[in-house]
Amino acid sequence: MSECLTTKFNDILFKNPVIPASGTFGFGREYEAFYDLAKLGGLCSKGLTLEPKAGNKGLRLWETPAGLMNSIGLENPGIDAFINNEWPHLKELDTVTIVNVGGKDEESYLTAIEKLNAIDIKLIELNISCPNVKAGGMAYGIKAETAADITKKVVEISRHPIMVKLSPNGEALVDIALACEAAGAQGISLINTLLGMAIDYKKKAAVFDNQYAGLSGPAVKPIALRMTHQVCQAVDIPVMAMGGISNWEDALEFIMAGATCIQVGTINFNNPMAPIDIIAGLEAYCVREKLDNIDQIRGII
Amino acid sequence: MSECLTTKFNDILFKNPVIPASGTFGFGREYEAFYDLAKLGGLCSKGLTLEPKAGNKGLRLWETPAGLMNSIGLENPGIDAFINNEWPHLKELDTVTIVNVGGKDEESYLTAIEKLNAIDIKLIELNISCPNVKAGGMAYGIKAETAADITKKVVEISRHPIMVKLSPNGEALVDIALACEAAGAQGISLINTLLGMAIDYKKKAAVFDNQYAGLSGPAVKPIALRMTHQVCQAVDIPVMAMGGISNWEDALEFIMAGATCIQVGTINFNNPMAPIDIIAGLEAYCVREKLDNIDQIRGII
Amino acid sequence: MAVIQSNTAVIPGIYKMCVDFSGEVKPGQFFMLRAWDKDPLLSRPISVHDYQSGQLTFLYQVVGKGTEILATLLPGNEVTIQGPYGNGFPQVNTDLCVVGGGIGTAPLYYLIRKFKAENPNKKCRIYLGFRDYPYGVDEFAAVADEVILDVGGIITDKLSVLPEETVITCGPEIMMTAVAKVVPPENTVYVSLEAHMACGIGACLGCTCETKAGNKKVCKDGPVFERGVVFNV
Amino acid sequence: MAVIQSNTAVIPGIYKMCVDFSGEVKPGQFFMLRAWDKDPLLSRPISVHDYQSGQLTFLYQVVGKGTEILATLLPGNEVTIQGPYGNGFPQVNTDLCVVGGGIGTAPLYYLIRKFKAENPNKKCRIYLGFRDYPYGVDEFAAVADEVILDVGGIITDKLSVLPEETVITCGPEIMMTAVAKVVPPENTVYVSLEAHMACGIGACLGCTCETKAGNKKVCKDGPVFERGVVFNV
Ligand SMILES: Cc1cc2nc3c(=O)[nH]c(=O)nc-3n(C[C@H](O)[C@H](O)[C@H](O)COP(=O)(O)OP(=O)(O)OC[C@H]3O[C@@H](n4cnc5c(N)ncnc54)[C@H](O)[C@@H]3O)c2cc1C
Ligand SMILES: Cc1cc2nc3c(=O)[nH]c(=O)nc-3n(C[C@H](O)[C@H](O)[C@H](O)COP(=O)(O)OP(=O)(O)OC[C@H]3O[C@@H](n4cnc5c(N)ncnc54)[C@H](O)[C@@H]3O)c2cc1C
Ligand SMILES: Cc1cc2nc3c(=O)[nH]c(=O)nc-3n(C[C@H](O)[C@H](O)[C@H](O)COP(=O)(O)O)c2cc1C
Ligand SMILES: Cc1cc2nc3c(=O)[nH]c(=O)nc-3n(C[C@H](O)[C@H](O)[C@H](O)COP(=O)(O)O)c2cc1C
Ligand code: FES
Ligand code: FES
Repeated sequence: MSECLTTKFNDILFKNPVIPASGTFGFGREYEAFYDLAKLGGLCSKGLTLEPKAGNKGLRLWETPAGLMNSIGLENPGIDAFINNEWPHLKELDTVTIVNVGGKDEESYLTAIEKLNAIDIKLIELNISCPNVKAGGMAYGIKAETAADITKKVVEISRHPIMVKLSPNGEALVDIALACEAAGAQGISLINTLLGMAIDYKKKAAVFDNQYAGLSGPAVKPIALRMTHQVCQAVDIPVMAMGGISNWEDALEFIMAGATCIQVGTINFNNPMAPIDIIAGLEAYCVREKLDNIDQIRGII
Repeated sequence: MSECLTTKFNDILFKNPVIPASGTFGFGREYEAFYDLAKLGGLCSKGLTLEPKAGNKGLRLWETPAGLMNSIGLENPGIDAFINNEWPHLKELDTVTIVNVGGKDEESYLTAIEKLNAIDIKLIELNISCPNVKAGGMAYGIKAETAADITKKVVEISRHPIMVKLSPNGEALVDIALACEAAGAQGISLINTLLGMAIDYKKKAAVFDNQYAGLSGPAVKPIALRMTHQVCQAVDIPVMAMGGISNWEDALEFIMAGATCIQVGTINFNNPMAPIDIIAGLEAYCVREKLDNIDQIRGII
Repeated sequence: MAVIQSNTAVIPGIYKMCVDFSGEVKPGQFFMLRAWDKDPLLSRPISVHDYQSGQLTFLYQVVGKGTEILATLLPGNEVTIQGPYGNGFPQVNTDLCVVGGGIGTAPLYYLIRKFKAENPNKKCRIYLGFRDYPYGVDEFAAVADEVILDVGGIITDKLSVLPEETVITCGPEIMMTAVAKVVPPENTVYVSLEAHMACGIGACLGCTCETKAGNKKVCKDGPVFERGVVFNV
Repeated sequence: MAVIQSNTAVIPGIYKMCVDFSGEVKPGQFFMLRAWDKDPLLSRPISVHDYQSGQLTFLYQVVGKGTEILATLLPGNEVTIQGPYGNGFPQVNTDLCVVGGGIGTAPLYYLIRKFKAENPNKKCRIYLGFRDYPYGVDEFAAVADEVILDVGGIITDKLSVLPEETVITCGPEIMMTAVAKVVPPENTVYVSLEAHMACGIGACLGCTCETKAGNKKVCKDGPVFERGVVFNV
């Protein structure tokens, strides 16, 4: 493996900028049947909350044209179970583990973050943008003041760097990103899923028990790319971008738009090898274009 | 043709709720080669401005997964040319003509609206949501105050009912819809295109001269349906909904979500017969479900 | 990628597809199939209908976009198959009573053929219920000891299970619930569930079902469960 | 929907497809083709390569998703074709000098065949330029009076136009601009433009090109324009 893809996200070194996205990759184990996880730049855990969560009832998935709607509702085993059962495995991997943390109120965020102080992870992704949970979740992420407020408190108590994951559903995204930066965030990631609705006309009812659910996948790529570009133009902290990336060309476009790393979500379901294919594609691109490092084309647009 | 699809939008009678969307149907003439326009509930003109506009330079179209990005930039012959060259033809058609009006500033909106007072159209769609023009356009549509302000002024001087076309790119959509209602709008239409970006990695450049452009088509349907549902729950004036509708099932879902009429946009390019297929599908549905009128399932969700 | 050997309608709307495949495959497992890029976005879970080294057979009903595309494929065309996934049916050491409804009969053929091949002295009966047109009955008759067919009725009206039988059922959820209810508590009953799936491997948590032992993933922990785990009986 | 009669590679990456069609078709017109639902979303404009009642021929280069799908189609498969659209080449009453580059040669064959059939006494010469591998040269030789071939060079270096000739060119924009520049002002020159298209019929304004007479739609007002209208020469 050449060095052309090594990427620094602040002072965290990624061997390449490709990272499976939270909630689409479990804790990595399922994909070990397909490839060696050490090939990845990093991986991002399923969204964790302080307490275990059973997630939402009813149908949880619905396909849309080039998209997927999900209403998982942050089903997860809780921070303690993660630390006890998943972390021992993850910490042995030669790749960067990012832990995605959700919460239902300030206290649950802060306690979860404190617990993570006990282990040596490299980066926390603060999820204030999940549209599928009623309390907390997106509620924090759609207004600049609340986003900044929770960011500030989390940054204060965390010994790990905090990357805030933004919602595409709120008010002026750039303002929120700037507010999080000012509040001490060491990185921004975006986008979480777009709020959508599905109706089953045969049943004359909303598909999801929560009525609305999160849209992801190739369908949202143009929107995610625009938001990535806007935020990269505005902030000085690094950005980890995602939303509909399905091949190396897409990944490259996000990097050209300014993203330091990219995350690969829904397309894992369509092609379990997608992150590996993307890494190979980016590497071949660097060779063809005679780039010493992908950094040379980062943010050129 | 049975009566099961007749629809009242305030006191305007549509023989069915299916209307080709602004900018995807010219002034109708091109589609006369495919079917008799009198079969349509109505049709909506290309966005008109006071003065003729040449539109944007550079590439204007870009395909995305299940979507289309456009940067036409409101190319149009201007209100006068419309009144002289298109209206004489349109007024003879046995269908409702909706005139879509854009502007670059308050004065240009108001003068255009005044000119339309001279002809007997049934409904004006006030476009404050075009993302592809620099001045005016979406600038009005993304904040509740400015949207309400322009609506109020337009309603005051127009002898025709005003339906305000909202942008999906702004702040809390429901607030904007409520503000427009309070300002006197007689209807709401939504959604205009979503702001997206495309990059041509081969050229290491943004695809569009304006960098960002408008995304439409099946990809956006889940977002449009959610917004339609939200706005229909909030306002008392009728809603004309659109965004990714590609078949009668989609149309039915928007009607179940509360839309009085639906508009059919991008899919016209994929299937020029789409509006007719949708009308036939809705009619067959009413027969199968033994509905006297589609109104019986409108807004049931 | 697997090459298609044959793909033909058994009756209108029901197709049998044979593809090249070798490897270990258990009855009750499924594969994720796709023969398209992003429209639809996801692969489709289809059970193993039959298998012998070199030939994997699916039996599927055309119900929407994905299965419509599958039905257009011709011998020589390629289809992407991932799997086998899921736990499959358990090893049964008693006589077997199988209850299948509609396209839910698909995974039962390989189950029975293999059971009888490995346990020639054990009995296997199968109840087959169809709404309108039956299919595959002759094939089942060739491998099972007894076939009880019902068309248009309610299969559980006919069902009587012997004390020494293990019951395995696959079909519409309403049918499986009924089977789970009427079979005496002494018999062991396994049901094969369906769920909308994205990944098929346990990563997305989209196929979760509530069980007495907490949430389970239909794709990875199932699709086969003991009745008491998933139904209130 | 049109049934495909044949669809084969002429050289790697360049395909010729014949489909059932009857109706009036002019050289230089195009059809919108699709053999997919929503991925990609739009139909693809492809010129008429040849036509006789009952058989419409396209010649196309595989460059992306749409043309890739077209290339997989087999005889008997169906393809949706809408058209013919566009103005087509004008009726020419002089001798003809045709300049084609790469896949831009596609619409020129029907043009020349028809021209020579209708004007057996008029001369028609064709310059063919290809970057790497030429194709269709024999076919052009069979209908034109003279074929001047260039592979890997710049076709306008060779080009010399006679005073009595009308010039028609189709190829990469850079080639057409060069042709428009070097041909003496006395000759009439027509160019056939390309543009990204959504509707193909003049409704979306996506294919607009700036001309001296204001904006024109490539799909409806073109794709064929007089050189002075669209190029600064
Ligand atoms: C483990 C498993 C094994 C299966 N084995 C078979 C089999 O052997 N043969 C067979 O014909 N079918 C089988 N199915 C069902 C099959 O996966 C669906 O019919 C198929 O995915 C529908 O795809 P489609 O694109 O044709 O229809 P769609 O357009 O996606 O859907 C059509 C209808 O089917 C419903 N549906 C879609 N996906 C599923 C799903 N995964 N489970 C339940 N309902 C769904 C939709 O809600 C909709 O009402 C199996 C499903 C599972 C989970
Ligand atoms: C009037 C007209 C007639 C044409 N006739 C022929 C023909 O006879 N034979 C033939 O091989 N091609 C022809 N083309 C070009 C053909 O339409 C494109 O190559 C095709 O649409 C590409 O589709 P794709 O999905 O394979 O590629 P995509 O993945 O859509 O694109 C691949 C590359 O081609 C470019 N491209 C896409 N569409 C167009 C377009 N409409 N015009 C120019 N560049 C485009 C893209 O920007 C991209 O760089 C014609 C185009 C027009 C406008
Ligand atoms: C099934 C599913 C589960 C997800 N769960 C989480 C989660 O737990 N936490 C989170 O921050 N984002 C979650 N996401 C959002 C993704 O991480 C990502 O932001 C989004 O899907 C957009 O990227 P994509 O289009 O590549 O999928 C989930 C997405 C999907 C599809
Ligand atoms: C090519 C194109 C041109 C458009 N022009 C206009 C316009 O002039 N005025 C307007 O209000 N909306 C315009 N729109 C937006 C559509 O009317 C519609 O709001 C949008 O495309 C969403 O619907 P759809 O997904 O069905 O296309 C245009 C859309 C497209 C694709
Ligand atoms: S389908 Fe993804 S966890 Fe089961
Ligand atoms: S392609 Fe739509 S106007 Fe030409």
